[in-house]
Amino acid sequence: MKEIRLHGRGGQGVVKASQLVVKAVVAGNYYGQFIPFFGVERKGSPVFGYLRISGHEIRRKMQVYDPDILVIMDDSLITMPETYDGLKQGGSIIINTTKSLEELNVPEQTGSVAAVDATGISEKLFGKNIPNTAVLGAFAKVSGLVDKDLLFDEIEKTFGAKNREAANIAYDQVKLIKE
Amino acid sequence: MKEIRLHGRGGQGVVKASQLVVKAVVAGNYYGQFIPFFGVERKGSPVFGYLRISGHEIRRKMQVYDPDILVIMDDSLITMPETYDGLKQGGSIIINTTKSLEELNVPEQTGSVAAVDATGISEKLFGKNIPNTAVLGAFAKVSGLVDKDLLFDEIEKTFGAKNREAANIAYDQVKLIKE
Amino acid sequence: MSYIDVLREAKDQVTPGMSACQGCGGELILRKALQIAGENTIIGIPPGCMAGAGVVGWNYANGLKIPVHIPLLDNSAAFFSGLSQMYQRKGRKDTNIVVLAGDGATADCGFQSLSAAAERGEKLLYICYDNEGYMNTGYQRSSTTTKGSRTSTTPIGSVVKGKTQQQKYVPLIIAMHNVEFCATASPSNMADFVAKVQKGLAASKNGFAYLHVFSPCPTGWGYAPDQGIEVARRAVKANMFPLWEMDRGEFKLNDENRKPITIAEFVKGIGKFKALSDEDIAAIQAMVDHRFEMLKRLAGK
Amino acid sequence: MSYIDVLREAKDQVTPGMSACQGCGGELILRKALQIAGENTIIGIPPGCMAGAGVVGWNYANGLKIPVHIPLLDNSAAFFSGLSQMYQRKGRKDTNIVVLAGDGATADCGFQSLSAAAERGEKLLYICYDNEGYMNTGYQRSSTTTKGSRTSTTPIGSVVKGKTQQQKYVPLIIAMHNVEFCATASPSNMADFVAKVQKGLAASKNGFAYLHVFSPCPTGWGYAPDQGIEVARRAVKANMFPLWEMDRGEFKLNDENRKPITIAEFVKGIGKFKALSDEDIAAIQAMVDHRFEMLKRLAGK
Amino acid sequence: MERQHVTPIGNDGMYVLDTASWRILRPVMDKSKCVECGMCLAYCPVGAIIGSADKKYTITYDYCKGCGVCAAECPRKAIDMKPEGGEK
Amino acid sequence: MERQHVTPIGNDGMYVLDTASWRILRPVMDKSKCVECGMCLAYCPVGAIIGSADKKYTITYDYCKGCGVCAAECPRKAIDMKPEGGEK
Amino acid sequence: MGTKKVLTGNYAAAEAAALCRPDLVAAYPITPQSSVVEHIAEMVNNGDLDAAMVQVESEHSAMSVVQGAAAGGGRVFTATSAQGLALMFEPYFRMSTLRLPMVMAIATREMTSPETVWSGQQDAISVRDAGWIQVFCESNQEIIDMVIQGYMIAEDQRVMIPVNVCYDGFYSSHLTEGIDLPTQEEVDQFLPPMAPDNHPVLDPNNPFALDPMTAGPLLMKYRKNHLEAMHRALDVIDEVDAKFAKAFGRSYGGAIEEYRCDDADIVLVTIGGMSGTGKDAVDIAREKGIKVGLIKLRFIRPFPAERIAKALSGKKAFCVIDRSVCFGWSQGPMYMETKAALADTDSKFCHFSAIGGLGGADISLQEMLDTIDYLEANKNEPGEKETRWFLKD
Amino acid sequence: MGTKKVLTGNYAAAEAAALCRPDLVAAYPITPQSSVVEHIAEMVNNGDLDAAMVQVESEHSAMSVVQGAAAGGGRVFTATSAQGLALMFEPYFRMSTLRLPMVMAIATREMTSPETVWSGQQDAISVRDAGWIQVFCESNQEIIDMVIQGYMIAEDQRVMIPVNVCYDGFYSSHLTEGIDLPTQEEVDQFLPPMAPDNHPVLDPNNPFALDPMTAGPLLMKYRKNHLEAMHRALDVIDEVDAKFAKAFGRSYGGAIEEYRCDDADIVLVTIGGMSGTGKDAVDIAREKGIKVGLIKLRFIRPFPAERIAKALSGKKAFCVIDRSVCFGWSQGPMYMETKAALADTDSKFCHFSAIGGLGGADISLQEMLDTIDYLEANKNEPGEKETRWFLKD
Ligand SMILES: Cc1ncc(C[n+]2csc(CCOP(=O)(O)OP(=O)(O)O)c2C)c(N)n1
Ligand SMILES: Cc1ncc(C[n+]2csc(CCOP(=O)(O)OP(=O)(O)O)c2C)c(N)n1
Ligand code: SF4
Ligand code: SF4
Ligand code: SF4
Ligand code: SF4
Ligand code: SF4
Ligand code: SF4
Ligand SMILES: [Mg+2]
Ligand SMILES: [Mg+2]
Repeated sequence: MKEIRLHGRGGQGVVKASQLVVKAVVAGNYYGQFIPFFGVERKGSPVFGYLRISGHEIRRKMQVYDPDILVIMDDSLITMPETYDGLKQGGSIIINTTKSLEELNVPEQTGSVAAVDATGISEKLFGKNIPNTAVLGAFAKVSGLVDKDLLFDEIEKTFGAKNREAANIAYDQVKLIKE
Repeated sequence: MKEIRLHGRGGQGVVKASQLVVKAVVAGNYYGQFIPFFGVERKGSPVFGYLRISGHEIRRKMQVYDPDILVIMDDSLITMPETYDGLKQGGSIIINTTKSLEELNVPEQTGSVAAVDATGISEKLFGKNIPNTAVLGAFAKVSGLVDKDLLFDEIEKTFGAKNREAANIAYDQVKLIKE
Repeated sequence: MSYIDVLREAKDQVTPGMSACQGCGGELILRKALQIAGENTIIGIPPGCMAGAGVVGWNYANGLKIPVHIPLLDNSAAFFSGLSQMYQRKGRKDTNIVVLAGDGATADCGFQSLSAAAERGEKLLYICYDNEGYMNTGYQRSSTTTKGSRTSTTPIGSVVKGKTQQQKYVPLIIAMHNVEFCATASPSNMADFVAKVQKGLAASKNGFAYLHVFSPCPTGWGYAPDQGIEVARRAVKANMFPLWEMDRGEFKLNDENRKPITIAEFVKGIGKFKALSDEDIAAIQAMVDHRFEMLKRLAGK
Repeated sequence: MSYIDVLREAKDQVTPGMSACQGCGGELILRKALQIAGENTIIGIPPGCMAGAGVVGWNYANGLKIPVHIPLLDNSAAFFSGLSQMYQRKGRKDTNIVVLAGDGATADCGFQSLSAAAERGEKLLYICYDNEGYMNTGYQRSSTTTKGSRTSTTPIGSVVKGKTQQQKYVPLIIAMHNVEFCATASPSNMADFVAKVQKGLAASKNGFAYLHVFSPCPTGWGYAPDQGIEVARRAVKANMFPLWEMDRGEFKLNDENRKPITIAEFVKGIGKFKALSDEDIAAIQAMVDHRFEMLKRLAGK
Repeated sequence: MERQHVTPIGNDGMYVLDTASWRILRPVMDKSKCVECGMCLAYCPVGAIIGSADKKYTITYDYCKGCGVCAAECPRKAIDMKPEGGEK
Repeated sequence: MERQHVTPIGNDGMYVLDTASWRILRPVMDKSKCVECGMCLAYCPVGAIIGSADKKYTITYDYCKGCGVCAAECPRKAIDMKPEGGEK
Repeated sequence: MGTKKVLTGNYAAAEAAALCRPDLVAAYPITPQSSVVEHIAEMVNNGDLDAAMVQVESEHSAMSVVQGAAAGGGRVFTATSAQGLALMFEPYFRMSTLRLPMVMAIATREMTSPETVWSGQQDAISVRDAGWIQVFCESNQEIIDMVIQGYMIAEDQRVMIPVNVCYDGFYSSHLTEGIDLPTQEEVDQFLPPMAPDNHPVLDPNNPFALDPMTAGPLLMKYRKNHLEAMHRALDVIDEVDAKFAKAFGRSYGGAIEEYRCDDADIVLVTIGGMSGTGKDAVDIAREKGIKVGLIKLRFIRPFPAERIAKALSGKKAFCVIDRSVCFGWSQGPMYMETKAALADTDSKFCHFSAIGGLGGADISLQEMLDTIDYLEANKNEPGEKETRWFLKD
Repeated sequence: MGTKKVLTGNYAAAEAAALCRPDLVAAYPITPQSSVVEHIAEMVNNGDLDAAMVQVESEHSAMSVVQGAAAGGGRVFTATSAQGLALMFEPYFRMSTLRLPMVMAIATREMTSPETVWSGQQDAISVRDAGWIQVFCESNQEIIDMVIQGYMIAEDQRVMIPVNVCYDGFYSSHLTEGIDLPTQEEVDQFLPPMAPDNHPVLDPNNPFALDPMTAGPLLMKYRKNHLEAMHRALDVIDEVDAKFAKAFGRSYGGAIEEYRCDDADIVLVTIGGMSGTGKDAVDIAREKGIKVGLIKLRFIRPFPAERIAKALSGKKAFCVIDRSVCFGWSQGPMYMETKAALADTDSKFCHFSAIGGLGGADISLQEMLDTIDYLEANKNEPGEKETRWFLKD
């Protein structure tokens, strides 16, 4: 079982994105689970979510304490201590950013860091910052936990072809800035 | 301890009368208890109540099943089987009536029957049928369970002098039609 | 058919012997309303004098001849919304769904439920018999109780004498709810009452219909049982209880009452008003005048 | 002092950074009302966007500078009745007791509590910010939602399109409650708004005061955040939200609006109205015209 | 299992109070004064006054509570409230 | 025992959200067009516009959410919404 | 010494509440409670009681109005029954969890359906898990004394939990008997005015947010505090009982009362007004040579588990008589909880639940005696026996 | 076989309710339940569900509207949480005691105060003595299956009691996972339409008075019937579970589920979503050689006392983990009731209450593991240990 924690802000589509991953995972006959964590659900407030992907039934209904992967949809969140908290030794980070590795100030135990300018992609394609589908594209490429086509199909079903494009672009653009 | 059941109809003042007895009994340093029994509290509906008088603390909070005394404020109630029900062997009945003993059809086990025309007294004095204080007068005389003066003081305090008069008249007029 | 013909011919749906007091206005309203509604009716009567007087019945002794339920004091309109919806769904839209509730159930404890059912436009006729108090529990104050009235929760004390607020005027409040039909009625004006029950039942097939009926109560108010109709008549004449209706938004005064009697005349001989001060009477008069003026304006007069 | 002077000089009582959306009408209403009420104020904000946006605060992080409590969704008026009574009793009658509640807390879940407090004449100012829906829980329908609106419980489906009922018009309903002061206000008409908050606060020293404020919501309604004041202005101009007040029984139209714009003009560009049919628009127009006519009559015009 | 919470409707098992016994005064109609207007029927709270098809009105005494409303409301004063005697 | 259910008031421990970070567009006032009518102050939902005693109006950016209401409502079009740059 | 008076249970509650000098009373009429409100209204309108009286439109508002007044620093009172208690459940729960002290009288009544207005303890019992302290009274004297003690317990800084003073509808609320009514001076001496800073009071002079959003970990601490305060209340109850005894010469034994238990083999456990009948039954059975005692449950929240276990330890048999049911257990609720209190006992009891007196039905001496006989006959056969229903036919 | 879908717990509840072909749905939005109502509204407005949808102004009316519709012969549904459940308490109590069958989903939430909108089971638990059947679900699949089973249980003539299908707010209501959604045909085959004369229906064609005033002795019989029906429901629950297994290939073990209990020395007792975490903990501890099992309480009304006693018999130690508190017991409510279920057991357990996950707090695997370790370490020391609070700091 892989445990993933997602970070974003209200309005960036963390929940929808995670649900798409679960759909794709289930479509691929794996097991997936997503639990959003609510402080306030209001625009701009930090939002967390816990995503689990496994070959076996996922029984635990609890928060993720030591994520294997962090997905960060908004790099302004990295100043909050919660954001990097608990990352597993050698765990990976997938982040929507244009910052350099240095600026990201990732924790010691970090294994790999993959960066994608999802905001840029989103603003280019949609004229606003809804980076979630682009981040999913990066996630599909880097994590290897979900079948790309299944996930992109789900994206298209829910958000339309343009978002598939966003995911595709991110899939191609995402870069490992630390390995 | 003596147990008394009172019968009347909504509007005839069964509850108030019984409370006066308790007051008089307590003023005489005895113990008294009254529990009204409610079906509907509406005018004309049958009303019951349970009165206990004792030299000792009365602890039981329950209905009276085998009354020592029945007080009946309205002789139209005698056709209801409940009215005479459970009277103790040799128990007494105090009833507001002008009927003959025969017409009253009292149960076998009855010891004594005291009759008073409380309705008549009430209608004469007040122009309406509120027989309760007159019945109390008869009760004071016949039962011997409450000090006449204390009871009549309570009547006067609550209902005024005219009602004391009603009680007094009844005290004088009540007749044992069965001994 | 004249209203007398209606009342003579239609069957009484209520037990012949119920325990409402002699001369009870509520009993009159109940019997007449149900005569008009007839057999194809389901009625709800929440806790209150009419339910308490045996109409909803006792286990194994029922006081009505038509289906009846005693909802909670606070949910009549909601419960019967659900029931009405089921009758719409069953395609039995001809069945009358009627609530007959006291002012306590209507204006106080069940007011939110009522307001919401009115807003949703539920298809039912809600009749409030307003005896201005919680009679069934021993005449406590309700929000419709007239200022200065003696009730058992607003007794005439040495410091405070009776109710301190003016009455809440529910019919006009409900009329502001976009309902199909809303009207006041008084048993003293029986032709008008019969017509309004009929209109209300008809309107309830299209939406929410509300009828607010003056319901004199000899026991609580303290007047002789034979005077109930007269008391009601005086209430109408004094504009204490003006008669009007609102049909899909159009207000109409049923009686312009060009020569109203005064509140002082209205309250005479009614026990609950016996401690009214002159200021109380003036205050009620002012409220009544103001309200009538408002009604006239609404009716475009 | 002109209203601008008032707003410029009075201290903001709210946290500078609260999480209401960009351009939220509720935030504007909250800040301005509390600026006017000032420091000697206790405020209740029941569950809803304003409470949810951090104003009532978090444990150990409070969003206001004056004492605040978040009552239940359904008991604001009752809770603050009790509090007001205590302040009367303490002889601190100068303290402003204010409730600021959404339309859900006001017109729906807390309506009975509100109606009863109005009836009792409790000394407080109750302000409803009406964004026509339960925004805090995700924009579900409320009874004040305009007919045809898209909400998350009245979605635009293939069979049913949006809300099926007309809105419940709470201010006029409350005005029928014998209250001291009752008025509508819109943030687009800020001078009027400021004056009414001031009048409402003053009236709350003598009895119940109620202010119903149009509260545009870009997030729920679907319009650009900078358009809120313009939307509110159009609502006033279309008589969708007429401005009036009632002071101890006397109605006054604050703006006779001799050249109203149409509902069709009002709804343009507002997302929640995008599925309105022509019939819907006509129905709203008819309701609005009728209501305005009624208000004019009440104001003696 | 017996059906709960339900009381059948109909004359069988109907709740009927003997309200005639409440009566202290008895309404007596003077047919000669009566103009058959039906007001007494309209206002009797108990429904104790019945009208025949030819609009003759009759007081029935089985449940009449003796409130006196009919007498008070009769425009012709055709109804008198008389103390209840032995008759019924 | 620590007092429960209570959060102190005051700048200490106040709940403050960095709403400036929401801003995508930034209101910029052109003083030369401004007639000091105060409308922007009256309509800013955030209270981000302050007025001095001599009625000069200034936009403060610490919490301005960038909604654009001030720009839309300025009768002189003296406020422009410009994309947020690096400056703050 | 107070004054001898003859009062109903409801008047007793009203008089006692008045003696505690409440700032505000808000209540809504309901049978069998109504005369509590009525009598208070009478005292207020006659100037005998200086309190604000708010005539609300429902019990939901009754509890909300007193909540607001308490949050404004007031000592408050209300009373209700059955449907009214159910209708106020939401603010009722909040009152206790806000830790605002007050006393509310409950003239207990059966819950509808079936439609009823009569006695039964289902109302108070069904809401026992909403955070209030609940005490059940046997006599009108106890009602008076517990209303007065109730304020002292509720307002104790170690407790700060509101108190329900429960008594049987009709069988107590409408029962008239003689009582000793403390004088105002006596009560003033016993019960100090509420300290101004007793709990958080909404006030611009000392501004704060009352009950803002609270995250789980902190909320859990509040709950733990609440449970601990409930537990501490067991001691406070005893203390107050002792203080009261000193001031008024009457005491009740704290959370439970034991009657002739010392040498008993078998025990009746009762609650509320039936306890008096039970004591009479015990005396009668004792005369027949049956070694029976009685435990009267007085406080059921906090549940005096240790004291019950101790009182029953070494006994052979017991029966708990409930005037309510525990849905889903085929038993009475106090019986079920009594069993929970005995988890670690070494005794092997014969035991069973008895249920009686619902919806106004009587609990008679005869039923008590029959139950004692049955206990006596089976006392040496440990294990749970079938639930006994006091049905009349 | 149904269709594979990925749904939140709330959508699962809504989809399942729709499959049961309700005549009427009335509900009021509240976090975390709102998306149940929203999704149903969506289905209705899109013509996918032929049901009346009544947009009420409060939960009190929600329960009242469905009550009226049920009294009109309809199959009805609603859903709520916390404050909403509290507000509807009066008609809620009446629904069960009127014996009108229905299913209501509860996305459980902590009760205010402290002010909260997050998870916790206090809401449903605090009203467990109001006559409803209550089942708690672990997974979204179980939510679907129990809504469907719920109607069958509720409408069974031997039962006729409405059913609460409870699941954890957020931790289930907002949890997304894959489920198998039965098709309409499958559900139609499994669950027949409600028989027209299933319960008393207000109808002029067959007039009667519904729920007239009922005197005590008769009322007591009704209550006894209710308790007996609750007891019978234990069998019906098993039957329906078996039928469901046959139709859909999934079964849950009836009122409780036992997990690796057979040879266990120590047992965790859990309820709701935490059970899955508990099972993971059991597996981990088993690998360390600890003989631990788990009992998942599924139905808590009726309380499966016999089955619990049997499942625990012979064990050495157990801990019941509650996501709510029992005020006045310093313990969790299911722990308290479990003790009551063990009144006549011969075993001497080491046992204690654990309380966690209030107000949105997490119940973590680590806490489960620590609890198992503690049980294991103390299993040979019988008696009640101190309540364990899963506090974070
Ligand atoms: C929630 C609730 N509170 C209180 C009651 C008690 N109660 C029963 S009837 C009634 C008064 C009803 O007054 P109204 O509706 O005016 O009818 P009336 O008795 O005057 O005919 C009250 C308060 C109740 N049944 N339910
Ligand atoms: C009894 C109860 N039911 C439901 C809720 C959930 N709830 C919280 S806020 C809210 C909506 C409030 O709407 P409104 O008052 O209009 O405020 P807005 O969010 O629109 O500002 C609801 C339904 C609640 N808190 N209490
Ligand atoms: S108390 Fe009044 S309303 Fe009630 S039955 Fe008697 S007369 Fe009618
Ligand atoms: S949802 Fe609407 S009302 Fe709520 S904070 Fe956002 S803009 Fe304001
Ligand atoms: S009211 Fe008089 S005149 Fe008219 S029908 Fe009756 S008795 Fe005859
Ligand atoms: S006296 Fe009253 S009850 Fe009798 S007939 Fe006349 S109106 Fe009817
Ligand atoms: S609204 Fe425009 S003109 Fe007026 S003060 Fe502001 S910037 Fe100046
Ligand atoms: S953009 Fe919006 S928040 Fe910023 S100053 Fe202008 S009105 Fe205020
Ligand atoms: Mg009334
Ligand atoms: Mg709103």
